[in-house]
Amino acid sequence: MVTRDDILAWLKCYRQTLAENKDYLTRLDSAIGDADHGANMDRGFAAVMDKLPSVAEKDLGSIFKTIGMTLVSTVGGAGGPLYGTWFMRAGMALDGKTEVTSADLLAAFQAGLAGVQQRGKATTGEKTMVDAMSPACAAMQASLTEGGDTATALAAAAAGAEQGMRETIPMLATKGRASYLGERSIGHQDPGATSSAMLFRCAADVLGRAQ
Amino acid sequence: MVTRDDILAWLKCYRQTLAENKDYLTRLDSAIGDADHGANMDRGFAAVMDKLPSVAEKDLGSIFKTIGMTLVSTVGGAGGPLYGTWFMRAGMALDGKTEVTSADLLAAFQAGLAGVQQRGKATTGEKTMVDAMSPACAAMQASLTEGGDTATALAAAAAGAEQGMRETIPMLATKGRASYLGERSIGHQDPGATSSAMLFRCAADVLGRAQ
Amino acid sequence: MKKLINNPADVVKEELQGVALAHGDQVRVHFDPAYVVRVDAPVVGKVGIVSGGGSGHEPMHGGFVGYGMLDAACPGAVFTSPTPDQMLEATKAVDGGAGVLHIVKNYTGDILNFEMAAELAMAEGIEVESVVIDDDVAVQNSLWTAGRRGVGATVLAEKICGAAAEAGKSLKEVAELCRKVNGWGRSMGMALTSCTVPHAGQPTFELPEDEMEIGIGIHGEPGRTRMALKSADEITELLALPVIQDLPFEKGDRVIAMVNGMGGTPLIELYIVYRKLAEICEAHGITIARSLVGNYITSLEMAGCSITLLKADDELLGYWDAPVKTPGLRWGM
Amino acid sequence: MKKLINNPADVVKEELQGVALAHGDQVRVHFDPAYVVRVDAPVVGKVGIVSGGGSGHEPMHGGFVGYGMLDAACPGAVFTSPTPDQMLEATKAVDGGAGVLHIVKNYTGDILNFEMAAELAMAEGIEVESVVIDDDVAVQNSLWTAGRRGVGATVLAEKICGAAAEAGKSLKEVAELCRKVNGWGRSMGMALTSCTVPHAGQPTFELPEDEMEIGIGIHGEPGRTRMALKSADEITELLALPVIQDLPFEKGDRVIAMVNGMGGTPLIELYIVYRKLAEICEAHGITIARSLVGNYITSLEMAGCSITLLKADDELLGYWDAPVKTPGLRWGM
Ligand SMILES: Nc1ncnc2c1ncn2[C@@H]1O[C@H](COP(=O)(O)OP(=O)(O)O)[C@@H](O)[C@H]1O
Ligand SMILES: Nc1ncnc2c1ncn2[C@@H]1O[C@H](COP(=O)(O)OP(=O)(O)O)[C@@H](O)[C@H]1O
Ligand SMILES: [Mg+2]
Ligand SMILES: [Mg+2]
Ligand SMILES: [Mg+2]
Ligand SMILES: [Mg+2]
Repeated sequence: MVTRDDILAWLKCYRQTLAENKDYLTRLDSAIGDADHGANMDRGFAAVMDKLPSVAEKDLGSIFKTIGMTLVSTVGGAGGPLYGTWFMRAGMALDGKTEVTSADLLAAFQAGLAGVQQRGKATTGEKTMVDAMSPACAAMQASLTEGGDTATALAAAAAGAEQGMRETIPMLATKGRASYLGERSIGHQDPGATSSAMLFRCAADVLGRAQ
Repeated sequence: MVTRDDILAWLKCYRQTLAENKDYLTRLDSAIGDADHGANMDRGFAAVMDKLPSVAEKDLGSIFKTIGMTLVSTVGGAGGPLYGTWFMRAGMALDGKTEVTSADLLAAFQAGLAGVQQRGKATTGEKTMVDAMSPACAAMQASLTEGGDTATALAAAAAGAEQGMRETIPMLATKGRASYLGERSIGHQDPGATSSAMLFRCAADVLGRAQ
Repeated sequence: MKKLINNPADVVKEELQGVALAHGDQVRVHFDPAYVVRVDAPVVGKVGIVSGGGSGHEPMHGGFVGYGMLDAACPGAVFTSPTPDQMLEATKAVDGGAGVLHIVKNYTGDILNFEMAAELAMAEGIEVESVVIDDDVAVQNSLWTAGRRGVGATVLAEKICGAAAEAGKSLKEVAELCRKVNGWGRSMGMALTSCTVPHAGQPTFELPEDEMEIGIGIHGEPGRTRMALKSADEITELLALPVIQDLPFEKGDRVIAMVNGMGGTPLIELYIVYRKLAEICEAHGITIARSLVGNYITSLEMAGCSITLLKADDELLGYWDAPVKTPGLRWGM
Repeated sequence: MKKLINNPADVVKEELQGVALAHGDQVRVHFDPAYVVRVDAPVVGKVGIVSGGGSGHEPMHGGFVGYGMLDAACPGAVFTSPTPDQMLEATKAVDGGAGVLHIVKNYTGDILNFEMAAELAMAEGIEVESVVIDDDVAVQNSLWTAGRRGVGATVLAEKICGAAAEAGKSLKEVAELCRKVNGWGRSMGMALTSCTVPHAGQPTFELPEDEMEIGIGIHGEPGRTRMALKSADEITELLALPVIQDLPFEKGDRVIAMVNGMGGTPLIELYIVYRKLAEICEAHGITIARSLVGNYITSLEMAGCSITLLKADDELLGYWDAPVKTPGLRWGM
C-alpha cells in the first residue's frame, strides 16, 4: 500500500523538481507561449506546500482537493484551472482513503485526466499536457493488467508520460496559446506536457520506492 | 581682391565640408551634447545653398544677411541663432561691397565674433565656438599687421581656429549644453568650435587661392 | 534585464500599491485576492462590468476602472490570467443587482478561469454574462484551434459597454453590444523588439537588429511571420490591410481607429503610423470618425505597435463619446 | 536603429501630419513654419501661451495645446530648439490682445531662439513675457554656467498657467504664476538605456547592461553619474532625495508629484516608482495632493523615468484642478 506519507513525499519531490526546472519550463514556454509556465507552476506548488500542513492529517481526498483549489487560486493561466481540476478530480476518486493501492492511484490519474479533458476540451495530439497524461494512464493500466507491481506500473506511467512529452515536439498545436502559432509551433516541446511528465516521474521515483 | 564669386565658392566649400563631416560633428555632439550639431549645420547650409541663387547678383552685405536669416530660420538650437548672428553681423560689415580686401574680411570676421559673443554671452575658455572664432581673428590680425598677404592671413586664421578648437578638449564647459556636464565635459572637443574651424579652413583653402 | 523593479516576484503587488496611492480618489485596490474596483462600487441598479487578464498590459485593465468603463479589473501575474477567486470577489463587489458582464480576452487561461468564476458567481445567485473578445487577425482562425486572440478591441469594448451600462442598459443589452463590438472590430500588431518577463529575466524572443515580427501577440507570442525591418509606411500597410480585408468594411463605413503602442515605442512614432493608417483608410473609402493614439494595451517594454479598426454606427459612436473617467482614459468629466 | 519611421529627415513633418489628422477637432497644425495651435485661436481677451522646443519629447509640447493649457507649441527638429520664425508666427496666431507668454526651457538654443522671437514680436506690437523653466537638480547650479535644465516642471507650468490664462488673469499675473511654479518645482531623471536620434542612427550613449545613468537630461545628455543598476526603490531615492533637499519643502507641505516615463519604460514600472516616491514623501512629512504617472516629457525611446515635485498652495491646486482639454492631458471636460 502507498501511505499518506508516501503521497506527501511525492508532492514534495514534485515541488522540488518544479523549483529546479522553473527556468527550463519557462524557456519551453518562451518558444511557443508566453514565458510563464515555470513561474506559474513554481508559485502554485510553493503555495501548496504552505497549505499542506493544515490538511496533512486528513484523508487523501481532502488533501488532493485542497491542492486543486490552491492551484486554481494561485496559478492562473491555463495551467491553474487544468492542474487544479486534475487534483480535484483525482481527489474525488481518493475520497476517504488514507492509503491506496496501485489500482486506486490509476483510478485517480484517470479521473484527473478526464477532468482536464473536460475543462480544456483537448484530446491527444493537440500538443498539450493531455499528451503526457493520457499515455501515462494507458501505460500504467497495461502494466497493471500484465500483473506489474506498483513500482513497475508507476515506472511505466512515467515512461509513457515522457514518451508522450517528446512526441509533442513534431506536433502542430491546436489548443492553448501555442495554437496561435500555427505551423510555427512545430519543433518545440510542449511546456505543460513537460511539467506533467515530471509529476509522473516523481510518482515513479518516490511511490515506486515506497513499499 | 577677393571677388563675390570667390566668396560664393568659399560658401560652397563649407557646405560640402559640412555634408562630409555631418556624422563627425554629430558624434562630437553626442559626447557632450545632444547629437544634433552635424544634422543642424547640414540642414542649415543646404537651405543656404537653395537660397543663394536668388541673391547671388547682390552685394556681399545682402548675401551674408540672407545667409544669416536663412540659418536662423532653419537651424534652430544654439547653433542657428549664433551662426545666424555671425553672418548677419559680418554682412553689415560688408554692406554694399561686391569685392573685398583682406582687411574687409578681417573686419567682417571680427563683427561676426562680436555678434556671437553678444548673443551667447560667452567669452574665450568656455568651450564654445568662440574658442575657434576668437583666435582665428587674432591670428589673422597679427598676420596682416606683419604684412602678410590674403593667403597667408587666411591660413593663419584657419590655423588659429584649429588650434583653438583643439584647445577646447581639456576645457570645462561653462556655456551651452555641455556645461550641464560639469567635470564630465573635460576631454571632449567642442562641436561648435569644430564647425567654426571648418569655416575658416574653407576660407583659407578657397579664398587664399583666389588671387 | 533593465527594469525599474525590485524583486520580480513583487512587481504586480507593488504596481497595484502604486495605483492605489496614485488613484485613490477613483479606485480602490483589494489585495488577496487582487482586484481594482471603482470607489463607488457597487452602483445600485447598474450592470457591473468586470474584466481582467495578465499584468504587463497597462493601462489595460486596471487603468480602465472608473465611471463609464469598467467596475472592476482582476490583474494576474505578469502575462498570466488571474484566478477565479479574484474574479468571483470582483464580481460580488460590483454587483448592483442588475447582473455582471465579464469581458474576457480569448486565451485558454482567461477563458478557463473566467468560466470557473462565472459558475461560482452564478451559484451565489449573481447573474453573469460572459463575452469573449477575439479580434486579432494575425491568427488564422479555425474551428480546430483556440481561435483568435483578444487584443485591441478589448479596450474599445470596455469603453463602449461601460457607457451603455452607465446609460442603464440591461445585462442582456450590454452583452449584446459587447458582441457587436467584437464582431465589428479587428486588430493586428507587430514588434520591433521583444519584451522581457520579469521572472524570466531575459527577452522572450531574439529579434536581430534588422528584423521585425509581424502579427505579434501582446504576450510576446510569435506572430505570423518574421521579416526584414521595413519603413513605417510599409509596416502600417502590413497591419492595416489584413485588418481591412478581414472585416467587410465597405466604402462609406465609419470606424473608430486605434494606433496602440506596445510599451517601448514613443508617441512620435505612433503618430507617423497613424498618418499612414488615415491615408490607407481614405483610399479604401473608410472614414475615421474617432481615433486613439497612444499606449492602451501594451506588452511590457516591447517596441512596436498595433492597429485596431472598429466599424462604428451611431449607437457605437454615441457610447464612445459618452463621458469616461478612469486613470487611463478620460473625457467629458 | 529600430524605429517606426520612414526617412529620418521626415520624422517631425510626418508626426505633425499624424497629429493634425488625429486631433483636427482640437488643434490645427501649421507647416512652414511649423506650429501646433488651438482650433479656436486667438481667444480674444485671453493671454496667449506659447511654448516649444525640440521634438522627441511627446506629448510635450504639441500634445498640450488646447483649452486650459497651451495656445500654441513650436516643434523643432528632434532635440533641436525651434526657430524664431516659428515662434513669431505662433505668437501672432494666438495673440488675442492680452499679450503672449513664452514658456522657455533653459537650454541655450531655446533661450536664444525665443529671445529673437520675442524681439520680433514686440517689434510688431505684441506684448510678450518670457519665463524660463530650470528645475533640473541634476545640474549643479552656478552663476558661471548656463544653469539648470528645464524638464518636468515645464509640464506642470503649462497646465497651471493655462488655467490662469483661461480664468482671465493678465499677462503679468500669468508670468508671475509661471515664475512661482518654476521656483517651487524641482525634478531629476535617470536612464536605463540611451535614446537614438533618428538622423544620428545610433544610440547617443552606450550604457552597459548592468549600469544606469543618474541625472540624465531629456536629450540623452549625460547626467550626474553613471553607476551600477539598482532596484526601483533605491533609484527612486536617488532621484527623490536631491529633489526634496534642493527645495525647502517642509513638514506639512503639499505637492503635486509627477512620475514621468522617458518613453521606453512601461507604465507598470512607473507605478512601482510612484509607490516608493509616496513612501519617501510621507517619511518627510510631505503630502502628495495631486499626482501624474505616465509619459509626459519623454526622450524618444529612452527607458528610464524622472520625478518632479511641485510645492503647491491653494492657488496652484485650484489651477491644477481646473478643466483641461488637450490630446495629452485632459480632465473636467
Ligand atoms: N485546452 C487545453 N487543454 C489541455 N492543456 C492545455 C490546454 N491549453 C493549454 N494547455 C496546457 O497549458 C500549458 C501552458 O500553461 P501555462 O503557460 O501555465 O498557461 P498559459 O498558456 O495561460 O500561459 C501548455 O503547454 C499546455 O500543455
Ligand atoms: N552661449 C554660447 N556661446 C557661444 N557658443 C555656444 C554657446 N552655447 C553653445 N554654443 C555652441 O553651440 C554648439 C552646439 O550647437 P548645436 O548642437 O547646434 O546646438 P544645441 O546645443 O542647441 O543642440 C556648441 O558646441 C557650442 O560651440
Ligand atoms: Mg504560459
Ligand atoms: Mg546639439
Ligand atoms: Mg500565461
Ligand atoms: Mg540640440
